[in-house]
Amino acid sequence: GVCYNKRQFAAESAAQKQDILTDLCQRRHFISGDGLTYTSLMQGSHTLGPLGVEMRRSLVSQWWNSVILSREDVLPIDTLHLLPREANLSKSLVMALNLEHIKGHILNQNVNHEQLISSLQGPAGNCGFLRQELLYGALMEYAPCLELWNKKLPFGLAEIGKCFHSVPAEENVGKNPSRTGERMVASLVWFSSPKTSGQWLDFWHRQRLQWWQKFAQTPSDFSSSELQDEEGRRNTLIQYRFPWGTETIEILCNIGDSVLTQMHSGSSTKLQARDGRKSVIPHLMWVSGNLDRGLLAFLFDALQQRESPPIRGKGLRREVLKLHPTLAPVKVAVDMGTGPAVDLRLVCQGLSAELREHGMFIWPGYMEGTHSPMEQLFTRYDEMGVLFTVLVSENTLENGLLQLRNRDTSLRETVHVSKVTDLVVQHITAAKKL
Amino acid sequence: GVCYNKRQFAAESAAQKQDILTDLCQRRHFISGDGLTYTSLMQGSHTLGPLGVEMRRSLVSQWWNSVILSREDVLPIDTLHLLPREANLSKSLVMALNLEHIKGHILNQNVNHEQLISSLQGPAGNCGFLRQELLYGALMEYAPCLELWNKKLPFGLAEIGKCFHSVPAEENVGKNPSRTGERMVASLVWFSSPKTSGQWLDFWHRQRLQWWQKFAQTPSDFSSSELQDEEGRRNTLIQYRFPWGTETIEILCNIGDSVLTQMHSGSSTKLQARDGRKSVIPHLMWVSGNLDRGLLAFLFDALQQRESPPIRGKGLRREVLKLHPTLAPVKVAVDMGTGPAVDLRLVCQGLSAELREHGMFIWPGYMEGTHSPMEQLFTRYDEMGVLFTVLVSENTLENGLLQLRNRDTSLRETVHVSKVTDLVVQHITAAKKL
Amino acid sequence: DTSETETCQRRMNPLNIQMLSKGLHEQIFRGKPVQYAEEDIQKSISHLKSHGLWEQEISTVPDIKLQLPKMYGSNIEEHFKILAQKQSFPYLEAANDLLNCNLPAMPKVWAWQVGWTKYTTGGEPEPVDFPDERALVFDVEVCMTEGDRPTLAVAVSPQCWYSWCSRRLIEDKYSWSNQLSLLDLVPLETSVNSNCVNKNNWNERLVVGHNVSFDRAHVKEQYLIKGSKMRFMDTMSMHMAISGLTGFQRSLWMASKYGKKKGLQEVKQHIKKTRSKVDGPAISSWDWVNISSINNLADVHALYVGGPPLEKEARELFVKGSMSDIRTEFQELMKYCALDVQATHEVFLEQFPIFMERCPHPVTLAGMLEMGVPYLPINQNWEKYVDEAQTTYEELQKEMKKSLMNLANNACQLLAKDAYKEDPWLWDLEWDTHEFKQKKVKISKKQKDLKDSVENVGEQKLSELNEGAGPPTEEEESQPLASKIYLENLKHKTLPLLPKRNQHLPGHPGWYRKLCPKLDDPDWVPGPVLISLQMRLTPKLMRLTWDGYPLHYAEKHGWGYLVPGRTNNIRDHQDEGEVIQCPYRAIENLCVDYSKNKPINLSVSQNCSLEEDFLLTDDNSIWQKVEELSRLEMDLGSEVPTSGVLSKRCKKSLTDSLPEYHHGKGPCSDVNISGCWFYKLPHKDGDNNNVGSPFAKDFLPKMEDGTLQASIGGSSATRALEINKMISFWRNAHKRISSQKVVWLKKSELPRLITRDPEYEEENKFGAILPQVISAGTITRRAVEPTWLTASNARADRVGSELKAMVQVPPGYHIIGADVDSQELWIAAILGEAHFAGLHGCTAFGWMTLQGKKNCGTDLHSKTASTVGISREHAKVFNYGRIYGAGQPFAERLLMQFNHRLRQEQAAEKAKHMYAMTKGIRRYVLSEEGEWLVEEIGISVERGPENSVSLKDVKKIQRESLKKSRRKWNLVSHRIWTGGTESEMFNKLENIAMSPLPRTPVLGCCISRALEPSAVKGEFITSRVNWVVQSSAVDYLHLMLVAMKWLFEAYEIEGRFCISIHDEVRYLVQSKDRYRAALALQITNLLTRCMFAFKLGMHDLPQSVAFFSAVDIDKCLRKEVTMDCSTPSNPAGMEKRYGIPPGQALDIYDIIKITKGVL
Repeated sequence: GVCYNKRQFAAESAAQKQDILTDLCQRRHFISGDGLTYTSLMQGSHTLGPLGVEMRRSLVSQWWNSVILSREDVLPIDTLHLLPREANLSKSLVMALNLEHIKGHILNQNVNHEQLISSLQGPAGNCGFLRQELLYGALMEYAPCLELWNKKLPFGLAEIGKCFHSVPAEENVGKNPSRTGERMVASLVWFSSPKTSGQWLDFWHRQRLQWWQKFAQTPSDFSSSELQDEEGRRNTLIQYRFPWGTETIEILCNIGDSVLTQMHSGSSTKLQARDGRKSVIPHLMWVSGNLDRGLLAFLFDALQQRESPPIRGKGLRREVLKLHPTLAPVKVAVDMGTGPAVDLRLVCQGLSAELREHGMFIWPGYMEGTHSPMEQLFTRYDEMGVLFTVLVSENTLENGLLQLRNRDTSLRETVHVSKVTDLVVQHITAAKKL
Repeated sequence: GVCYNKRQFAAESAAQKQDILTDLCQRRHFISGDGLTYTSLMQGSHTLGPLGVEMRRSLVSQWWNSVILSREDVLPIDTLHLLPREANLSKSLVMALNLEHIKGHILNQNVNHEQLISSLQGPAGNCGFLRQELLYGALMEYAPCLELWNKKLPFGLAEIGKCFHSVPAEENVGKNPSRTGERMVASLVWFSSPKTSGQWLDFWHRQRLQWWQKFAQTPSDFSSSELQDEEGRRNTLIQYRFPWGTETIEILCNIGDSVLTQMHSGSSTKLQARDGRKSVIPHLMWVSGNLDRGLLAFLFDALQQRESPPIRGKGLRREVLKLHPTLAPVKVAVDMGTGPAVDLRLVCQGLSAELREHGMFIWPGYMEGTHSPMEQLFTRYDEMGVLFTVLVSENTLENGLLQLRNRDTSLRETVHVSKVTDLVVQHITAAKKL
Repeated sequence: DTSETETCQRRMNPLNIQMLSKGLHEQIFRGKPVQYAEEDIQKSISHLKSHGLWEQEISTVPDIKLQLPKMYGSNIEEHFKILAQKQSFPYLEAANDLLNCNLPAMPKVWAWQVGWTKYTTGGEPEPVDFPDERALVFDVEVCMTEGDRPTLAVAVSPQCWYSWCSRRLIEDKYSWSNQLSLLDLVPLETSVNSNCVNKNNWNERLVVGHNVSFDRAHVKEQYLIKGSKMRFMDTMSMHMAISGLTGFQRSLWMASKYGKKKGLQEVKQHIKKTRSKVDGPAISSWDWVNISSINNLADVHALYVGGPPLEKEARELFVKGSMSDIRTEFQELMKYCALDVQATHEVFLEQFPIFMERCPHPVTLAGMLEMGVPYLPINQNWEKYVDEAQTTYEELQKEMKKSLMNLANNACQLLAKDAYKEDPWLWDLEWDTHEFKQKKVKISKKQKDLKDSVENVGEQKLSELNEGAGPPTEEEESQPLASKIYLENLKHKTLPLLPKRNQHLPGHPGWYRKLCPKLDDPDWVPGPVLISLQMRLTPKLMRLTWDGYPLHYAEKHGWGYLVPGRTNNIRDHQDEGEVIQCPYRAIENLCVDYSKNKPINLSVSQNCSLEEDFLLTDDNSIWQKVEELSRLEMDLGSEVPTSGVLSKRCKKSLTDSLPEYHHGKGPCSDVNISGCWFYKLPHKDGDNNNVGSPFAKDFLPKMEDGTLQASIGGSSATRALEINKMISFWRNAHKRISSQKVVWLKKSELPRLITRDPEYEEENKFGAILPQVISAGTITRRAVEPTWLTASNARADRVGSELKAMVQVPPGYHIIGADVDSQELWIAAILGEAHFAGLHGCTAFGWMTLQGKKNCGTDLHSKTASTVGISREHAKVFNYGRIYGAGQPFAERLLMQFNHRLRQEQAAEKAKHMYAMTKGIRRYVLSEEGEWLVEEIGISVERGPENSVSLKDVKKIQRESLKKSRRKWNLVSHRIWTGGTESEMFNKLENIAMSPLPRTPVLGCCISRALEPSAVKGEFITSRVNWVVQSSAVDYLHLMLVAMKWLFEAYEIEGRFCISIHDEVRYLVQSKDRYRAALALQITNLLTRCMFAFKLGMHDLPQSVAFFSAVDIDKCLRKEVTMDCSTPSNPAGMEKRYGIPPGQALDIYDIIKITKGVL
């Protein structure tokens, strides 16, 4: 019979949710590559599949909207991936060395190993280090942007880009040849007068946490906690409760003004900004989020198991990715039933083009050519998190009516072909208000 | 006297245009950093300032729209920056090495220098190489995406991302510590049946050239030419005529199926795709554009010198960046005149928020607090390529009317406060059709 | 040396209880030796022995040497009398001014000008800074729609009338600042422009008003940190003390006066109840109705003054009208306000002498005046808190909605293949769907042509769509897309077939449609957003089970559950019409699964958590519950518990197969569902009540112990319930909290002490809230206020419950305060002891209160716990309940609520046992008539204490006497409790409550006239008994306030009264004086307790209760100085988020060490 027992479900899910999701993400091309484990996922040793890429694009664009576009006082920047040594915070650096150059260097010099290393690192070696964080870039851009901003406080510099980190050798599993993990980082460095920096930290903390929670099915799985770092600074962590434990997805910290003054030592006038009538060196608040982890968090958040009604006594369990409409990579899948293929295709194509014009990623199911049973199709689309499925049938050619299936309810509604686009657009726009 | 002589202007501009633009780009924060030369610009040893970042965002999003969103058969991908050695085409590789790891490696091993180098490169060294192109990633993703695509041809895989390249030592000037240049590359790998691959190259060639020309003031500065490469393949180059000469900004080439079969050697069934009822190994067509160069191209294309009417006998020459409305980073600047500051500010703020809601980057000139003379303001905005300047004055509080200044005509129009957003949105949307 | 002082200081009483140190005793009781009668000692010992408490281990504490301040008078009572007289003298003088005057004539025309205007008889109205007489009657009116700031005010002194108009009333300016500042308020002691902080010469002045705390909250000077000497006399509070009504009486009163519908029902019930009584006087008394009234000015005026009723219509305009309405009606409204002032004066004239007569002790008046000036300092964190709590609340509510929507969405899939018919919960929802409607139109020729053309396009482009095709040619690219043309044509062709109006979600089940807003709704959002926890389908969507059985709702019986296994209504051809078909097989499977997976020890857990009520607000809510129940019960004398028998309807006609494996409240035979019996969920108020929602807070413990659980979408349902719990506090309180009137002080309005403090920061804000406390708001004369006096302490799972901790001191100040340890228990105990043998610790109850130890199991709660076999936490609830007057039925009901698996009989047995052990057994002292009959007829009766006899014997006498004569004999003189640990205490309480003129034993305050035996006869006994202890607790508080004021003044401790919440007092003091203030508080407690003992004829005090166990020195208001007050809206806690470090909790030894015992 159907098992509605809650405890059993919960016990199972704790252990299996992770496997189910990893499997689903690979099967449905959110994530690419084999042998994924939670370590490899957390370390960023994987690439995203097309659905993952599209979903992260939405995430990036939502971040951009909330941090830059909807505010007046944040400027976008884009800085180099290779930095000088002093720019990196951690000790575990990843050097970038020109192979030809290093060859020449090693072969031509008659030095011992220690000397070799120091010369590699030194200015003679001219090597860059892959950036680990986006902070350095923002510090570099501070002075020119301050000028652009007419020296007024507060303002922020935001950047989204790849960062790199060393992976401890023993954890470097999988096929990735490198011991370096990659991740997409979204960073905001906020410059404010020293006396308001605490308030700004609170402000951004609330903003950021709300942002994460906004797209979640279970907002409370996103939470924040405080952490004192080695230098005694109070950091705020935004975390997500993954099945294997809580992981940090974003860090906010107040880093004072020392990093700025150290970096631009000797030229403190360049750093002076206007706070009302006073001239001050600003305090920095730094927000740094790992969007790849965020993506994983939202995938886990969205995963639901739907217990199908028992058919012939057997209850089937199916997975649905109930991604927030804004994040769902595929908004609509367009499929056709049996009938005059050419005509049906034209309708599908037309509808698909119409929907695309609204900037939505559309799944052209009708192009596949093979007719899978309806239920199989829906199972697949549910796993892909496809919000709506449009079903064009022979009937559509007669009366313009088609079926619009909703991922969340699994119900189909009859809609006129002229209303589909509006309905979908309205749905996605309004869902932001929820 | 005023000099309207065109030839003189041309002669002068050939030499000076480059300097003028470099200077302007730095002054108006399109590009960040000192000591820019055309070499350093071409090599990507600079970072972009906020305006440059915003402009490149527009460029990226236009590319994305035209290649992915408006088509049904292109999937987005996003691949790792660090690749194994075999993934890179050129010999001049940039290795990524973990500093701790290399130290340990060098110190612990009792080997000579040759051995050291080979061990660093070998699988034991486990080092990755920074990607130089995006082709390898697409080849890696081919198999899973083919599956996702139900094995149907043709389809494309598109990616935009950073690529890295070695810079010859003698050219490595400026402050960048690394001998590695960075650039934003937009790549499309197109998989089609062998028999249509030639047609597709033509198709994409047409598409791509049109795309570049669409945003240009002088479309004919963008042109294409053909080039035979070392392996005898016919490549098509899309080029721009920079002041110092013609440079390639995008390459299209037909690379057959060999790269694919070499890479996935031994598993050709995984590569088989459906072409109608046949099963084939697809031929590849590869488009790779350098968006950073493209950005520079559009900046040069947009630079115009405007000779102001002579004031007190002296003709002033001013620069205007007549960037295409789609590419202009700042669509609207909102400024206020003298009057009740609090009320004016509220109007400016409201208007700015309204415009932002349409996804436009707005320059909040009213926040600066200092009142510069109007002409100075416009000079600045023209250099920034700001499409429209909104001027809110005391008058606006009375009757809701404000001044809307157009960059291209440098004329001011009186507009009601309720119409501004629509007007601007309409202007930009319509400009895309031009 | 120390041990020597110890021994010479140590004093023990004959019962081995450590008494006050020698030095202290000499100072307070003036060296009078304490003597005990041997008989009393023996009586006590044997009593203690009988309860197993004699020769138990006892503990002592170090003795205390402390030089107390010099006291007045010849004994402690005189001391307090003198203090209070001194303190209240100037105000009494001022009151006398008002009592002995004839008010001047009311002005005919009111001046339209900003600020105060003075009207002298004969003279012109003249603007003044403020009325400067020492006594005023005063009333403020507020235009509610324009924010909570005073609009106009009227005052009258014995000499002149005054009026006040706000700037906002007179100057019709477009925009005003939203923040409330001192300039918006009514000045009563300073001129508008003077810097009020520098004023030093504050005078003792008196303001009289009805509900005067409201008026006070609009007076400028009251917000200054250093308090003025103005005091407020509230005619409403005095009315409560004289003639107040209990909550229940109030509704009865309303019913009898105005025939209010709800009240009337209660009256009917009440009458029915009193009639059904067999014993005792059958006539219920309604006399009290005529000597009391509810609290509003009109009714109070009618009661004390009489005459034509007051006009109150104008009031509406202040509540609903706009400022311009008020401007138009200005003269009228001024007059209305002035008439109120006049009426208040008239009431005061009548009331004050009665009050002084009924509450004769000067401490009462002085205490009430002090209670009337509470002050809560706040800072910028207040706004932060309100913001954060509201955001957290909204976020959580969103989350709850999301999870409910999820459940609804997921349930939709049951529509496929009618699967819902097999769902144990959802089978009875509305599953019908609407078909999509389309117009049927014949295709005209034109359209047919169109269709053809459309098809043509299709033909033409056929080749293009062939698989494996190459790219479009250049020519093709330049043309519009074929598909677009085709689509547009199709739209054009079929659009006319579409009905004009959009159908609402065709294809969705009915219940789902109702949860979704219509598309044309301007606030449309997708999905079933209208769902809420309160809806009837929600428990079903959550698939709730009770002990494994699916929940079901029956119209007649509310929520219950279905138990499968019934056979008599399956395939019953005859009754098919009546039987509701349900998927009983699915339900059977469900239950089988459940019992398979059932954890073994799901049975009764002793530690199952307490019902919310009891944790949230300690004793207060217990009393409310007791009072509620007492309305439904007989009086506390009833021996037979009203057993909650099932309604007969439910029980009869169930002759057929009853489930053997389940017993519960039912089954209800009139619910005829195929294959199932319907049982009701247990209701906290008894089985005749229907459960309206299984999410009521009484079910929270059942959810925690797994009896009630959600069985699908596990996490969303559970999460929704969790969130519901989390937001409950803020949902109820946020309106009250965010509308607290906050007045921010400008830098110039703050004393230098603050602005020069190193911690002072320019951008921080400082201000105050004046809680509108009715200083005697209940018949026990306890203070009443809806927000601060009822606020619970911070709880980790309640949004916004950190409220109290948001009262935070400005730099340079501290809050000191303490809770009176077990105040009510001690008062009750000492009353019993005085009654029994006059020794501290002489009753078992008293001994346990003084000496009982948790770890020996000899404290009160542990003892009850072991007696009944329940947890100590539960026992606490029973103990308080009993002291508040709750009877056995209360205990019975509570027992069943804590453990719903307990059968009625078991619960009754347990309750009976508990009461016999504690309260004891009722026995009857015969009247002279009775004794005569016993003698005369020669009945043998068993005699107990006070010669009492048992109920059985009384009945025997009755029977025998009836045989002799038809005459109705009055056999019983009075009833007593015997044999229990608390019998003596209850005898004393009843003794006081039943006496002709009940007065509190310490300050001699009379009970409200509306509860005097002559007015109510045998009614409202629970309230009356409770009054003895509660009202004495108020005496306790008043004594403390008077003592504290004396010590603050005498020793120049800079500080003021802050707030008193039940048994807790808080003072705002300058940091430099905080330890001296703490010492003062300790001395205050010592003197107050001694005063109690003294008045009860015991000239001594146990050392263990002499001092507060701790005085808290803190920077905010909280239960304990180390409490972090973390809640969902304050996850980081007080220190991290608000920068408030833990305070100090000091006992008397710490304080003496720090202060060296010097004030």
